[in-house]
Amino acid sequence: MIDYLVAISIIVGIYAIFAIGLNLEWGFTGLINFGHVGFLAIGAYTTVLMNLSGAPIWLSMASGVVLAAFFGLLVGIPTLRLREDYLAIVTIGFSEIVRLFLLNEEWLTRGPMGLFGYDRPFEAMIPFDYNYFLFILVFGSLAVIYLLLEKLVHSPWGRVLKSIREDEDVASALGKDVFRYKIQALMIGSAIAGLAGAFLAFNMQYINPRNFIPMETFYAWIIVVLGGSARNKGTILGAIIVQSFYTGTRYLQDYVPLASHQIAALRVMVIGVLLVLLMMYKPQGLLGRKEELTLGQ
Amino acid sequence: MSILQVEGVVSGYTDIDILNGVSIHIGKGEIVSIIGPNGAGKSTLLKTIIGMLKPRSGSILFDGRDIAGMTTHNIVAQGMGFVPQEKNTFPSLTVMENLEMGAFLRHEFTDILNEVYHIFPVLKEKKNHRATTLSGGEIKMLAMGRAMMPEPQVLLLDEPTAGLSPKLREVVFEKIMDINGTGTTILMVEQNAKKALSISHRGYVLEMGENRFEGEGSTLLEDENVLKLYLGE
Amino acid sequence: MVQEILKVRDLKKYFGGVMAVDGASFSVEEQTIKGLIGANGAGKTTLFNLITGYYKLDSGKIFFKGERVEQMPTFKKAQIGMVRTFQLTKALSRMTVLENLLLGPKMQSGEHIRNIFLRPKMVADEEARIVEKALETLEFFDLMHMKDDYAGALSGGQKRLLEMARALMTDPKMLLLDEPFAGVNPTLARKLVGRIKELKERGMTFLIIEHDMTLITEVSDTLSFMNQGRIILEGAPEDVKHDPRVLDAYLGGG
Amino acid sequence: MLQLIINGIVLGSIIALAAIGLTMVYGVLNFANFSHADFMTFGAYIAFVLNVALGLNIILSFFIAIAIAGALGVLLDFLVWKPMRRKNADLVSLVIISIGLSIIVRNAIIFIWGGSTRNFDLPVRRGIEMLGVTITHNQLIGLGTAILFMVLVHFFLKNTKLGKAMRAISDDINLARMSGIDSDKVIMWMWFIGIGLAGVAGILYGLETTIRPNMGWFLILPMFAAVILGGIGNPYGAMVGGMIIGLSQELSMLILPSEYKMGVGLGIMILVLLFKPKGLFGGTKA
Repeated sequence: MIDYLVAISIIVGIYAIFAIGLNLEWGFTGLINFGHVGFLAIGAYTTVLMNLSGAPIWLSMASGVVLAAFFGLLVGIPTLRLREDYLAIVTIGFSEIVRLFLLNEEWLTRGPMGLFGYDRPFEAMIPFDYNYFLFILVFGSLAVIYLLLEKLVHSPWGRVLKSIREDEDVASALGKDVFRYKIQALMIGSAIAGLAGAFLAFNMQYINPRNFIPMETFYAWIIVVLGGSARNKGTILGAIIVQSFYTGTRYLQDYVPLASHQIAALRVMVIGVLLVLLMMYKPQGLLGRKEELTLGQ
Repeated sequence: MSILQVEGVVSGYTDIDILNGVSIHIGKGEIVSIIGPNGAGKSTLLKTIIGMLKPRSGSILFDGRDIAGMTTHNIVAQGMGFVPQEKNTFPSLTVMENLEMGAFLRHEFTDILNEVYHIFPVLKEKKNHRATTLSGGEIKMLAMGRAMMPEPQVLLLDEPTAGLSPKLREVVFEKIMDINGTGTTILMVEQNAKKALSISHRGYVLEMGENRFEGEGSTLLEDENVLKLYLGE
Repeated sequence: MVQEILKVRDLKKYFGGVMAVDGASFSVEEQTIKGLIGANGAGKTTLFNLITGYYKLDSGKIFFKGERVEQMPTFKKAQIGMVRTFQLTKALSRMTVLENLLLGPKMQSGEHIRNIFLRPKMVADEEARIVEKALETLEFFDLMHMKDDYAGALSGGQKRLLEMARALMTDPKMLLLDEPFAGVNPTLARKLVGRIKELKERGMTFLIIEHDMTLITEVSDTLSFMNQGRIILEGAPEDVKHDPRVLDAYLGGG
Repeated sequence: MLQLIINGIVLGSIIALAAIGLTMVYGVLNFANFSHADFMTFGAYIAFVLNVALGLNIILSFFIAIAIAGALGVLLDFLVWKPMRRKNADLVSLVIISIGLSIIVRNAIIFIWGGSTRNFDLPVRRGIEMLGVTITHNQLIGLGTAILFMVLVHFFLKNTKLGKAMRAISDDINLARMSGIDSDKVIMWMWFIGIGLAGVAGILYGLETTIRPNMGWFLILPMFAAVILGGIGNPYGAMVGGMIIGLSQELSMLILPSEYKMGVGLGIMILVLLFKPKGLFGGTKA
């Protein structure tokens, strides 16, 4: 039972890390990144590929994080000066191209067959069930990221991000280089997604392009919106709720007369319905303040 | 009897009241001008009458019916027309299509179309041109023509001469009189107060969202207080 | 000796064939207050947008402190001391009133990620100074009691004050105010006039669009009158006000 | 080469047809509707059910399916978009809601019909060969139908009162209201026609290829590329844009592996955004 809880918690932790990066971009800065999963994929594949080609696992992870941030920069440069919804279209396209690349460049990624047989940090040195160590590693990282982000968003730097979310004309009238801050937010958010990707690879021990479909991005969105955007605590809460829902409904097919593909579709549909209803009736999420809603309309 | 009667209207944008209880009335067939310094709430008054802004209190009686709070297209259907100061034509539509849109609620509009062409011959000449290709003066004509198409009982004009050269202003004022000549009641907001009042039957002066003065056009302009209002002495 | 802090030469801007600003030229001398008046649609706000870089100009030159700035992005102009407020107030709604003000000061060390982690003491000390200054400013603008409220919850007049307070927090060399008194109650408006004059004495320059003739006359050293996209008259407020051309434009030449 | 051009024109005409509704919604309601392409899929499945499961004639199935797709568009306007308009919702909320709808529609299709690919019940006929290129029978039908519908759209926008009102609303919704146009009603029709056309495109695409749950989703990016290329809110621009995207995607196969076709549309879109943000033919929104 404990083993099972640990296994589930690791997934919660990975999604929380993945989504907390998005919260920096969307919740605090107002960037609509619909391609977050692309950075997750870059993090995962870079870590694995580096390691398989002989690099130590820590260096591999670091490369994954750095490369994800670099692609954040690459995507941001042409799009962050444009209207906010264009970023949504371009990022979703970007993440699909990443996925197509992983699927088709078999010389590098073995395509749909995926990759396995790579190291996990300290795996040889852990005398007990590795999952316990991974649990500590993931939640330790989540805690560190959470604290760093809290420090950042409550600093003058975070204040500028929020002002950009509210009205970037004001930010520039006050002398803030809006573009630079947006790029920074996107790069940091992408780096965090990259780290989540590395953990995802460690947890699954086998990665393939099917792990990185666009729907993964929207799991992060529902987590952020459900918890309350610009609330890092809310994001963690959102990750717990969404994962509980997934776990809780996993054994549904034992009780309802539906085929497994139907149950899978139903579960995703619930996520979609939840997203629509939240945006329509409770856009502040669970931990957001109600009075925010009526403002500025 | 007044065709349009505004009583104690309070209105404005989300967090600011611009009108703090304005009352005006317009008789059938009149030309009435509303003048006043910038920011007095003149345009807000027109937007409230046409239903783009919902009055917070007060009543607007149009031909005896209270139209306060109705949707814009319903108020237009009741017989009110409006020419905004800006954004008053459909740029990608042709002149003819603009006029047709004006007559959206009508089935038959040949007669009124001919009348509009008669008052504004330039529109007939350019009927197949897209509105974006018109000059500033022609756009004003088209805007007025579009608003005439439903044959409204009352036509509201928001700064009809703003941004026009003195010569064109004259033309526009003449056209306004022509439109009035067809039996249409006119309520206009104008910065060009002297000229506007000179062609009006009556006028109102607004200041800070309230009525200040009211009277016949010619007498208002000779009023010392009106001048002071404008120049803040 | 008097220095021109802002010099605008032959500025032009068209919107789809319609001339909004048609060759406007004027200068503002350092440590003065210039009022900009004119009818609706005369091009005043467009002129502000051109000077501060929100619109690209079609032709003309802008000098700020002797330097050509027409190509300079808005945020850089703000950094060298040219700061504006907006006609339609732009409160940062989902930030508190205090946060709005704290945003003002330029070049805060805490706006750089590395300082936050490497020099926390410096950032904290600076923040403390900024908070202190912000509280003083809030006190003056009668907004102290709302400091922890969301800015979106303020009334229209209060938002205007907030915006001016926030702009002052940047320590600007020159402040461009777009209708700063609209919606502000008369007592406070008088107080603002006093404050603006005081700031001028301390070296600040102002360019103010305003339609309340009494207040603008009271506060300005010189008035510029704009009509149909051009500055057609400049001078002492009393002279400008009584010029027949101004009277004509406001009441119509007939 | 010539074969690629033919394929490109066929694909382009399908994208063009679907992009008309997308651009109209973008222009009038001012948000990027990510669920639009899933209604293509929806239309194709309805036609499939009518044609294969119920055994109706393909042409009859086609028209009923379009009507049902259009009606679903109207229903969603009533349930979702209209209440959001009343609230003056910001465009970001609308975009996120559209993602939610896209997820719902796609998975509802999987729920009902499963994830496997389907085909219409049509007799297989030999393609026509000319100048060394083959045009399949289905391609011919697809192209013909798409062109027919585009001509109908043109006729509708130019010559009917409702069509002109749609263009008017796209230009300036406030002025339209001041002209006595009931904007909610026209917008309702716009959803009917826009989603209906997406349904047409979906059926044709299903005819061309196969029917599968994510067939539409994979076309959403080329559709956005077409919309942005043609200028947001400009239905004619969307038609031309769709053709350009379809052609360049197919022709890209001369130099790129076919798997990256989708990236071509994205690349063109980014270039347009950077250098001509109003699109090639000007739209109603910047």
